[in-house]
Amino acid sequence: MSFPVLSTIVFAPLAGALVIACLPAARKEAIRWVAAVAAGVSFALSLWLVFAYNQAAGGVQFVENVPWFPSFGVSYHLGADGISVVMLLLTGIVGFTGVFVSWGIEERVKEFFITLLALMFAVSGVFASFDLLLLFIFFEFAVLPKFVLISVWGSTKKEYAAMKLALYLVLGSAFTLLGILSLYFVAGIHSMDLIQLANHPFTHGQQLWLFALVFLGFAVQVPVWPLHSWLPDAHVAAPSAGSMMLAGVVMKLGAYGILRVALTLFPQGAVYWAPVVAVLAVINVLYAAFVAMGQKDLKYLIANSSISHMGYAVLGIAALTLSGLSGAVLQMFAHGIMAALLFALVGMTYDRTHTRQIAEMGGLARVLPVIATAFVIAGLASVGLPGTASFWSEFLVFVGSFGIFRVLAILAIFCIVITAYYILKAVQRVYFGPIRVEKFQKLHDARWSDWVALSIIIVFIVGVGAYPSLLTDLIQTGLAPIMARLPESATAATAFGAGWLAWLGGAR
Amino acid sequence: MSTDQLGSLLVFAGLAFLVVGGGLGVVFFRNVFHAAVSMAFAFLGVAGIYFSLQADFLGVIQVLIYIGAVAVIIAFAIMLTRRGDMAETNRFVSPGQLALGALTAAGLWVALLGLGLSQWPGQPAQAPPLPAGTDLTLSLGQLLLSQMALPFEIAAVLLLVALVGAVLIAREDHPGQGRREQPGEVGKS
Amino acid sequence: MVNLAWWVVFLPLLAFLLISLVTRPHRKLSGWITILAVGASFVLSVAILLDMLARPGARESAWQWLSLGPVHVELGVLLDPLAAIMLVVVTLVSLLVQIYSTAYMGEDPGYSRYFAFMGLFTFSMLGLVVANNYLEMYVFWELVGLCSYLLIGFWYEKPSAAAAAKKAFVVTRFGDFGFLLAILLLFGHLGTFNFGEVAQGVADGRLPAAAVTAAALLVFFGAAGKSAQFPLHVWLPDAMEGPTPVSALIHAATMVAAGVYLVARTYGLFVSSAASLLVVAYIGGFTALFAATIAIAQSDIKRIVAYSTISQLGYMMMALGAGGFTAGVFHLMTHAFFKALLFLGAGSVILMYFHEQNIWRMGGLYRYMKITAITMIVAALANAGLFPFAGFFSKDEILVAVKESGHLGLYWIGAFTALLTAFYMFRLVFVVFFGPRSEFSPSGHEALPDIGNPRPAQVEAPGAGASGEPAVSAQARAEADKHLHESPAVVTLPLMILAFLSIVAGFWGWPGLSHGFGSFVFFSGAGAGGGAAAEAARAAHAAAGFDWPTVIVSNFFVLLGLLLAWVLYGRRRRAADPLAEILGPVFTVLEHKYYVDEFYLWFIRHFVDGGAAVLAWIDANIVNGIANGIGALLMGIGGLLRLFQNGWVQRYALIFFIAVLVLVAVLVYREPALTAAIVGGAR
Amino acid sequence: MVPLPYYFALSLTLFSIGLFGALTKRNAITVLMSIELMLNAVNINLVAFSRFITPQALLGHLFVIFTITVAAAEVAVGLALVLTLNRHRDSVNLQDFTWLRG
Repeated sequence: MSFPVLSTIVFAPLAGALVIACLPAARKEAIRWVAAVAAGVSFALSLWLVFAYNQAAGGVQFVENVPWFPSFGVSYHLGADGISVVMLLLTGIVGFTGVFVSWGIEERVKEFFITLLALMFAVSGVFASFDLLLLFIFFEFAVLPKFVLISVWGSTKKEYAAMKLALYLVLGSAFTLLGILSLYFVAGIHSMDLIQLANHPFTHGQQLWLFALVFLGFAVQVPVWPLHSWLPDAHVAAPSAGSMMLAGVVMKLGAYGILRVALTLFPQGAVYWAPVVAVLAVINVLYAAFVAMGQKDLKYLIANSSISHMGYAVLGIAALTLSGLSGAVLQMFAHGIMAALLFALVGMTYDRTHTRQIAEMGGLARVLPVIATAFVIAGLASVGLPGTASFWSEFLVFVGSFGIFRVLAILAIFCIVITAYYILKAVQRVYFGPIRVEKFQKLHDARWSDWVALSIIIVFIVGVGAYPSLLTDLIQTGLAPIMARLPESATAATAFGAGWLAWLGGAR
Repeated sequence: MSTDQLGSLLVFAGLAFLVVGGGLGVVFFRNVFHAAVSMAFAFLGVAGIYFSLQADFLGVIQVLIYIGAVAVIIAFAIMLTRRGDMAETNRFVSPGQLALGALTAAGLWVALLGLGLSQWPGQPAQAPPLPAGTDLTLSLGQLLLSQMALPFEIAAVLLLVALVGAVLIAREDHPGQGRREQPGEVGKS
Repeated sequence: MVNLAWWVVFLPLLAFLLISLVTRPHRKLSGWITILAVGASFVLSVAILLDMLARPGARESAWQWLSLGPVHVELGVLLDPLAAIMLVVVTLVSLLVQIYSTAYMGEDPGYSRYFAFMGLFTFSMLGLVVANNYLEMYVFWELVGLCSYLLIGFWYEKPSAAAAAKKAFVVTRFGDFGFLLAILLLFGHLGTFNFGEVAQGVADGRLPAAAVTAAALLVFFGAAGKSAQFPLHVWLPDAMEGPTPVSALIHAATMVAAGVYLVARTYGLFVSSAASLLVVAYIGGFTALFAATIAIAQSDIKRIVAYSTISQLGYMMMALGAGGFTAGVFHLMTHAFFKALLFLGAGSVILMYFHEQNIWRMGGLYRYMKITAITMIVAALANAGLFPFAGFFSKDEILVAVKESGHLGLYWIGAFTALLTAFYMFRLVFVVFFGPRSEFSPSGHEALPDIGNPRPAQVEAPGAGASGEPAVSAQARAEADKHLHESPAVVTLPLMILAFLSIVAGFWGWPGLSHGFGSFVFFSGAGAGGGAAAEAARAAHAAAGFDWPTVIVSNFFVLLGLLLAWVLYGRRRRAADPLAEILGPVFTVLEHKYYVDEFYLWFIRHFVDGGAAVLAWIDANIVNGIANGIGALLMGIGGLLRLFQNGWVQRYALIFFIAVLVLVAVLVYREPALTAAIVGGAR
Repeated sequence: MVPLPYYFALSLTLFSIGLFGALTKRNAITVLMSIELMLNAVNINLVAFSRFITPQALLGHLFVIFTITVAAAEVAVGLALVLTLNRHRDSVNLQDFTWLRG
């Protein structure tokens, strides 16, 4: 087996964390550089993976399969298909820039970077694992560093937010575990391997409730509408690097899980529940957009806008068409880097002005030109302007879902106007206009570490925006097996859906 | 009923009266010292019961240990913790707990009495006569040192441990214990 | 020749990247980079136009941008007479505005940032013009919206500019929402984005009639957003917060014309659904009249011209709606020249007159700014549509097209709007350039409060100006006049070029001219084919020459409007608006722009922000509340259990023995056999 | 020798009295005494059943001996505890010793 790329990508951050553990706490600079190197290795390799992935062959490549619990059929099975490659790239970017954004952290630097790298390790583990239990273990392991990050280095109501996050996510993973175990026993093929399970013919009835169970489990993570109230508190309370990882990558675990587990194993279940998922997605989009508009705190606004954008991804998944699904995956990537950029910028603004209330800030563009320009770019990316990655993802989702859920798609599309309204209102209130508060006159602009983080993300946002097929071809190969297993009547989502569900979903 | 049956009934009644009276005394005497004395009489009654069951060795042990040792220790304890007016020392807890306690005890008594008096198969009406010349103490001693040697040794160890433990606990200066707490301080240590 | 077009489009982008990444600190250099880039684009565009004139016809080249299953997105160039004309117009006006801006933005700290954005804008506009498919046009459509946002909010420190930028972006975005829906609808049915293929599909009837009308109306909805048609016109007057050259380029000549260009480019859709044509015509007509009425009651020089733009765009839409494809496009071209001239002229006045924008603080400036004055008079005449000027030919064509299409109501609305146009144009000219100097003219550079249209009654009292402002003493005014002088050559040169074009451009559309505009730009029926019927109609129309009744009617109305303006303002003695008395309350309604803005603000504050606040409250209290509620509930149960653990040994013993009692009761009374077995089991 | 149920009844009565005392007395020493009564009640039962049902086996007697041993040990430790607590809390009232509460 050639050089174990995936294991390196996954375990590089962990190795970095261990090295940091050995360093004395006083040597802050050394700790930061070790963290940067560890995240850098993972990022560089994930970038290399994008080009090394043989698109013609498609399917799962770079496979590393070592039996772990033979009695249960559980194996340490790492692999990467089109979707995993894109997600690993996302983790690499957000992780690497996350380290640089937290260059200014002063208290308990050593533990901070160990936790951050542990989170990065757990998340990249989820994206690279093709064994159900391994995926779940990484998924569960991710909750721990999140809790620590928020409760120790957090800000407003951090204990409350950390506890709420932990409870919600554990609730979610309880359902997921229930789903995984039941599907393991229902399948009875004595193996947790995703690929084998995918080929196993689950009956129609089984697929219905199994899909619901697994979807519910992962939906808490996405978050889908009724289960979302942990996210705004957690993101606001987390330190900037923490909320970058949270918004940038951790939210995508849920959507990735739905795609990788629920959709791959239970296509008929997906078709049956598609209208319900679509309705939830659109509620997600509109509800969160309106709530975001009513927020006074900049970070709450962005957290809610993240929920709204993830609503698009879920809508894409619910459409079950190739463009819908690839739009969903691209939206996961595009929103990931954009949300990371937005949270990084809010973090930087907060470090300087020590306030996040929109009303208290004004006219920062003259004092913080670099941060203001980056924020305008990020804001326009979140509005989904062409030339940014999110335009293509949202467009593909619209094309995918317009055909199937006509009414819902129109509502979702209308939301681009609302998003434009509240994002630009925030940009105008915070960065433009005269400086209202005297002490904001002399703020120092972005440091070199901020520059590195901002420029990397902006390069990716504009790069993918200008030439999206770099990623969409990858995603397309990743989706091929899933699309193949979707019953051809997938586009006729109403075939299985109950009557009123279809009506609600707006039959073609 | 034959005269000796009547006789043994009378003896049993007397002993029972002694035992129950002593028990009630423990509970109802206001002065804890009087309670201790009535407890001693109860033990005496129990010893009598043993003798009436031809378990003479046990009777002697009962008198020796319970009345001789236990009652005496309790008396010492009472003397050591004596405070002011003795009459008020043996009061009941809050009426709620009192009622509940009484109810439980009575309930238990009623439930088990029904069980006890009911006829269960194989209940001997009359106590089988002991074969002549059976020396209870001898057979007990043999049993103790043969089959039951292990429990016997363990009992010895137990007594030793209890002895040392009691001394350690009751020692005057506890290293690292800090000051005495006033009655008001509940659970603040 | 087609790949020349790639260069035309990407040169300004190169300028943008070069400036923003490299030459940002060097002001002069950045300015010249953009001017050179746009100049080169202009030269190439002229070459393309000449080539197109030589051998007219559509030429297309495309490059695969994104292909994903059924979705194929191309980045392509489509050159046809319409595009060629627009290329030249955009690059020419952009070039002149860039040159003009070197003086206007001379001492502005954001100089290089300004030229970078100008480069980006020109790139997006040219991309929009040459786009060969719906999605590519949508991409550039949004980029143009972005540039307008950046440039309107250029002076981002001014709160009004920042708000105007946001308003412009959100309103046009609202229009883009409709445009995107149209694209999705068309793609859903026809599976392609390409203009040609869509037109072909529509012609072959693969699109059901309802869908055609829906698509057409949605496209028009997008166009209305960008071209500020009623009811989405509110953002354009506020867009005047941006620098004047920005208004000249973006909000007069190019970007706002994009909506009309879009309707022209997708004319196949509109032609095949009569209902949509009707809607376009009547909304266009109404907007023309509506905006003209507002324009006569405005006091800010730039806002008068802005409303005039909305009115002229209404004309173009009316023309396209009435089937006058050539007329609409021709008016688009001529309008670009004289409207840009009007804005640049206004900019020159503002620049030299202490950055004052209220016409009632000016007056009698002719003596100081002869060139600006003359060029603006030419522009006013062209805009009004007097005979030899460009405006006449294009507006006349529109009125003829409207008459031929049988919408007589619209015809008279058009004619009456021509009167209003002449009236407000010359109201501006007379008040600004002729008559006595205003009593409220500024003496220094300090910002003066906006006095709107001072009423004659207010000015009646001697010495007291509107809003109690003391009239400026003659001596102070004389001293201030010494500062007044004509703008530098860099400003007046573009003015003169545009004035020349405003006169000459019209002649190209001379009816009956053999190689006239009509023979070059026309709607060649369904798709590339060019139906025979359309051919015959066009030939007949070209040969007919002038439609004398329309010429007489339109010129009569223009002269009448001019006369009225001269009567009211030519001979005025005080800086006060007599119209306010004549129209009374109607005037104040016009001055407040029919309170449309106030209605929108009220609607947004109540329903949008209000809804958001309610939802935010719901989210914080109910959804969160439930989560916290469950938490509190569990805590409560925990608290209850604690009661049993209060540390009393006897309490524990009591509970213990109650349990024993229950156990015994159950055993003894419910299971006699069991108890017998337990008790009896000793042997 | 009265029949077995009599002994059982006596033992039960003594046990109940002991239980009542243990549950309701405020004074720790009285509680200890009540516990002693309960133990004695059990012993009576053991001896009585052993005498009536298995006169030869003497198991009951053995049990009683061990119970007595344990009881003695228990009293010793119990009283030591009471003394220490009394020294700390200056009272013998069980309700004052509530450190171990939830």
